[in-house]
Amino acid sequence: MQCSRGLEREGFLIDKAFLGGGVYSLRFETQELLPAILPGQFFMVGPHRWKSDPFLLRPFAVVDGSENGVEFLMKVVGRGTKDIVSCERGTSFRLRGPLGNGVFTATRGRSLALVAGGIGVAPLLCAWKFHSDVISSFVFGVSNRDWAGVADWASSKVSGLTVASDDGSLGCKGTAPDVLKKEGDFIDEIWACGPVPMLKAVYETFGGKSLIMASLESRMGCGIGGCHSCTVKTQRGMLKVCHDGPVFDLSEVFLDELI
Amino acid sequence: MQCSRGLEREGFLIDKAFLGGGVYSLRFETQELLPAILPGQFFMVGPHRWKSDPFLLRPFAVVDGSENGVEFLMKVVGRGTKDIVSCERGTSFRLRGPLGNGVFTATRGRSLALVAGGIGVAPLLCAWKFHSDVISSFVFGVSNRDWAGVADWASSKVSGLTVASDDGSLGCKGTAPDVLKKEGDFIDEIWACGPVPMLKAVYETFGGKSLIMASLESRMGCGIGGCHSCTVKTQRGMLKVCHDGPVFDLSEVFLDELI
Amino acid sequence: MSLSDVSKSLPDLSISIGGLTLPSPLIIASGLWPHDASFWQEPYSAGVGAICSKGLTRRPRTGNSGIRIWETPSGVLNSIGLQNRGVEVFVKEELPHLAKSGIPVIVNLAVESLEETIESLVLLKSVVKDIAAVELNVSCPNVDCGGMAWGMSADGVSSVLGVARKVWEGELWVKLTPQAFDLPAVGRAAEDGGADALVVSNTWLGMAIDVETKKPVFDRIFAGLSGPAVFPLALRCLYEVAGSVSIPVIGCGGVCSDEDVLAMLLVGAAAVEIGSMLMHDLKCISNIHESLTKRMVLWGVGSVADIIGKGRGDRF
Amino acid sequence: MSLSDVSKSLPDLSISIGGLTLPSPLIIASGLWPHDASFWQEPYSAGVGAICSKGLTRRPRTGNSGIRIWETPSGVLNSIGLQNRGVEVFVKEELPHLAKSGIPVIVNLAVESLEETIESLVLLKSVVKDIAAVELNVSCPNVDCGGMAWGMSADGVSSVLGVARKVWEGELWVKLTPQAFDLPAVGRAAEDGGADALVVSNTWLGMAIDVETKKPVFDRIFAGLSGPAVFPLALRCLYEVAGSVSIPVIGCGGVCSDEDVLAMLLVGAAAVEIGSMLMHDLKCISNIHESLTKRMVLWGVGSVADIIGKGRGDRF
Ligand SMILES: Cc1cc2nc3c(=O)[nH]c(=O)nc-3n(C[C@H](O)[C@H](O)[C@H](O)COP(=O)(O)OP(=O)(O)OC[C@H]3O[C@@H](n4cnc5c(N)ncnc54)[C@H](O)[C@@H]3O)c2cc1C
Ligand SMILES: Cc1cc2nc3c(=O)[nH]c(=O)nc-3n(C[C@H](O)[C@H](O)[C@H](O)COP(=O)(O)OP(=O)(O)OC[C@H]3O[C@@H](n4cnc5c(N)ncnc54)[C@H](O)[C@@H]3O)c2cc1C
Ligand SMILES: Cc1cc2nc3c(=O)[nH]c(=O)nc-3n(C[C@H](O)[C@H](O)[C@H](O)COP(=O)(O)O)c2cc1C
Ligand SMILES: Cc1cc2nc3c(=O)[nH]c(=O)nc-3n(C[C@H](O)[C@H](O)[C@H](O)COP(=O)(O)O)c2cc1C
Ligand code: FES
Ligand code: FES
Repeated sequence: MQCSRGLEREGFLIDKAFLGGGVYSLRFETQELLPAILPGQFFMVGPHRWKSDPFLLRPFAVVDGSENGVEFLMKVVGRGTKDIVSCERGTSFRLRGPLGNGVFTATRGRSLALVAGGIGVAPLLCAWKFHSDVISSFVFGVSNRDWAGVADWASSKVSGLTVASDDGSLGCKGTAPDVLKKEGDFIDEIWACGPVPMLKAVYETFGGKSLIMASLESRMGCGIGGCHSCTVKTQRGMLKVCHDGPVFDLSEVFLDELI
Repeated sequence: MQCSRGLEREGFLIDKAFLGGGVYSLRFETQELLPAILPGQFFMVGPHRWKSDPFLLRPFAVVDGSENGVEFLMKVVGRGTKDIVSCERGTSFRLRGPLGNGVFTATRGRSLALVAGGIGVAPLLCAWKFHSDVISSFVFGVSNRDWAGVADWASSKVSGLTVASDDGSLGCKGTAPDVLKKEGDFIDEIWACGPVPMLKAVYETFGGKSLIMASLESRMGCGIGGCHSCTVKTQRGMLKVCHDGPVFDLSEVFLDELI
Repeated sequence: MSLSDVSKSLPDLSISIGGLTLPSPLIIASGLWPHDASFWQEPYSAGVGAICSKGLTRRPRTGNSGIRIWETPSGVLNSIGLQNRGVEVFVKEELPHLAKSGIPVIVNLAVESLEETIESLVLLKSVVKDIAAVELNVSCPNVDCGGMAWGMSADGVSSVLGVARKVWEGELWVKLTPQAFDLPAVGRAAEDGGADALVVSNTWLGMAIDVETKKPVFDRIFAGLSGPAVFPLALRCLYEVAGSVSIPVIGCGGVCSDEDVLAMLLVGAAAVEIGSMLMHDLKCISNIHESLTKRMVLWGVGSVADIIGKGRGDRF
Repeated sequence: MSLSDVSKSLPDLSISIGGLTLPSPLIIASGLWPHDASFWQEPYSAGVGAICSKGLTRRPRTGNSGIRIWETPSGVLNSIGLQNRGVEVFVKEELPHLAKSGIPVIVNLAVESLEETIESLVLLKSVVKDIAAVELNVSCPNVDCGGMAWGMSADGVSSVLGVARKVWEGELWVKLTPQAFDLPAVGRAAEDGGADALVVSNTWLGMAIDVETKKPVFDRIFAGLSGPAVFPLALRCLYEVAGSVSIPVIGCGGVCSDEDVLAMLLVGAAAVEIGSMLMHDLKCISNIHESLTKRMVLWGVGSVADIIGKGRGDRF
């Protein structure tokens, strides 16, 4: 997280594509240059027309970034995301970022697998872009066929993506950790992002054997480590997802306390 | 004001034209049929995307109405009007109206003149449409050339409109009441709408001689006579602009108490 | 928390408050709705459980001078000053038409002096059959002649109920003011004094400056804040009072949606009053009624009573 | 009101509060800004008059469990629970870096017990040269171990100042809680106890229910409301206190724009603190500073002092 030039800048929505399942891909362009973005980093995002209601910006992981642009994958879940995806192209946004110091970092010579659940695929797509050479498998688990569009879109970016669905209506049948287990021989390290139950399943299946680095979610206020809103309980105390994460070693995190 | 079918309905912005001087003409279309609209009546207006901030709808006089549409003239003065004129065509709005029981009503055989100041021209354009046969003159006073577009637009609707500007940069030089005085022989009745100083000038010039019916403004909450927000002090007590007006006999109104 | 699991038939939205049964828990709060029978019918009556009158005083009041309403972030400041035609005119000229609508009429009575309160209640007694309940407003922050004082303390409210309960035998509600320091204590005093229900609560004292004129917006400087902005505060007050008394408590303050209504029911409200939101949307009550019904079906909850107080959690 | 008419040269935004001079009246409120020197510099420092530390306690605190922040209409509920590393770590590891920034550091000290307060102040004394002022937080509604109690009454605040003023000779501010019944009385008690300035005020006690889970959102049920929603309430409190004491009063609560700052100055604030708005816009202070300067030029006002208290009007 670099802040000398400031993290708060204006961006314009330049592209919006509906991928099905309530998920959109959104691309923004900035006039000011963006600092280099690392996989796992995120932005706090909101249109300028949000004055005081909605009041808080919303955090979204970077899928892809460049010097003057950034792409997100956004699932509509509440009023904020609903309003964001209703914006026309050209709408002016606040883009605060890139945020997060705990990122996905590959270590030479270690085998690496990625496991995503639902919209958790977003930061892992970024991780893939950086580290595809060392990643042996990438499993993307979804609930059902509603996700077909997102899965196709992700497959177009990730060669050899394994799609799995709970009901078997898309890709292999089974949860992402189950499928990864079937796929894999011994894996040194797993990068994960998805709903808490999935993270727990990953930890139960691979914990102890593999190092599991997971990108966590939490409700956020500032995104810069100022307000202490976004903490998770870990062996090292209450850590801030925005500042100490969002990527954590799962063995340090009290999984039952995740909200 | 008719409420059996309900006053609250949805309308879509179908046309928006910038006329200069911060003034827009806005046209809305409704699916449900509108009741007949009388000159002086108004609507409370706000886009559906206003959830709680802005919270209050804004009142605007009807310029022209039909069974399934209504037209307003809107001057941008604050956050509400700024946001409304920024809406794209197709935006869904709340349209509460037509509101107001005190309207402009012509009496057979009486000479009638109209005098408007600035955006106060809006309800008088509607009055002209209904009663042009009995109106002998219509003076539209503005501050300066910024209003040229609005004046042209109004002239295209009102044959024989006299435009006056304070600095003489548009039409005749002088205030609207001054110009009306020069124009007119004896006038039985004057219909006026504009800023309070103009109303006072009209009253000073013609009060006692002519009946002056003026459309007043006031901050409003409900628009239906429920909240008592919009009162003006009159000889008959505190009357509600939304329910007893907006058109009042100026001789009844305590002009110095108008806000 | 367990909500009783019932059949998927249409849920029952009727509620009871003391001896009163209302067809819906959604009540129009005082000061928002015209005393004009044409608004006491379809389409506005859909989903409405009762309507509170404008705050009435013994004698007519002209209300405050100057600006009376001002928008704030997600809220509204008002300084109406209880403009009303007085209890006598209400009883003779207005109530008969309103009562004919079939919508239960809650008479909001602003408590000025004890004498005037007694006089007003005596006048109302003559038309008790047309009145579902009297709601004593001990809260109005706009009036300096005692209106504020009564609701600020348990003692004040006890005095008011001491006289009111003797004269008025019908349903009697007390609408508290959030400016009171110890709201639960004031609520208990009202309960002890014989109130049938409490309304929690009224507007919050605020103010505004007009930066253009560099002056306070309101002639009386302070004004009452209402609307969505105050919802989290009102919910907290409701939670506190509902946990401290055993009579029904009616939530009021910032309610805008079925979620807000449910939140208030879950922390213990027997019903809710909706005020400012009606300025935003005249039909909000019927919309809320509809979505509330849908959600109850979804939850498999057969009656409002099954929700009340089921989401209080434990304080510490 | 007459604002003195001065030349059109750039206005002076510096202000003084007791013995302290700040380059701007815009202070970052406690609990919003990282103790991370990289944020105590350009571009964030532009327009900033001072920064309040996160609320510190004698010993480290882990803060509250569960959800800590929740959006409400134009507001934010928070239940952080004073997570901080304790005064000792602050003094040794954090303050030296922050002080080097040149931005005046206001140390926000959460008053738990009187003993801990004394101990903390003794520790801070050793670094008094790096501290512009200590701000005693007698307001935090999230802590049940006394933090609430002190600020609720004049007596509580008197006790705190009784011990604090003996130990701490530097600038001493008291940040009041709006939950107090008689804020002017509490303010006067602080003034009598030797406070150099008052901050009016902190968050407002509210709560939220998550309708999906049918439970209170926060583990501690109640949480503090801040943000634009509370501005009209904070302005009223400020007006009342500023009219009751003769020491400087700093406004705090919901400030988002230069208009809000001006409103607070006009009713009597010597400066303002800005908190939640920083979550909305990290650069809001420099934006406000710019528009404030422009408006002062427009008004022909040469210094902030010429605005303070000039818009109070008369109450009744
Ligand atoms: C580091 C990080 C990265 C994320 N990346 C993505 C992503 O790439 N794509 C995506 O679709 N979503 C992502 N999320 C989740 C996303 O931030 C929430 O879905 C979104 O904030 C919900 O906002 P809303 O207004 O629609 O929902 P509402 O429920 O109406 O939100 C109300 C409030 O809750 C907060 N909130 C609600 N749910 C969450 C949540 N799960 N996490 C954090 N805050 C929440 C909002 O910020 C807001 O303050 C990420 C979250 C975090 C913390
Ligand atoms: C009966 C009536 C008819 C009107 N007709 C027109 C018209 O045809 N065209 C037009 O441009 N304007 C008209 N106005 C004025 C218009 O309503 C205000 O300019 C508008 O509400 C300002 O809103 P804002 O949010 O932009 O300003 P802000 O100052 O940000 O408004 C804040 C609040 O003040 C209220 N308000 C501000 N100024 C006024 C005002 N002068 N009158 C009433 N409320 C005000 C708003 O409703 C809002 O609640 C009319 C007003 C009334 C009462
Ligand atoms: C314009 C207006 C007028 C009001 N008049 C009264 C009144 O006469 N008597 C009363 O008890 N409450 C009055 N209130 C308070 C409301 O009944 C309600 O208690 C308060 O506004 C909070 O609810 P809300 O946020 O849903 O509006 C008034 C409120 C408004 C906005
Ligand atoms: C996330 C958060 C944390 C806060 N922490 C503290 C604190 O530690 N000490 C304190 O005195 N006030 C604290 N506050 C209160 C703010 O300093 C400020 O008084 C309050 O939020 C009102 O101002 P605002 O509306 O500008 O935010 C906190 C507020 C928020 C939102
Ligand atoms: S969001 Fe403010 S500290 Fe993480
Ligand atoms: S605006 Fe409510 S009575 Fe006129």
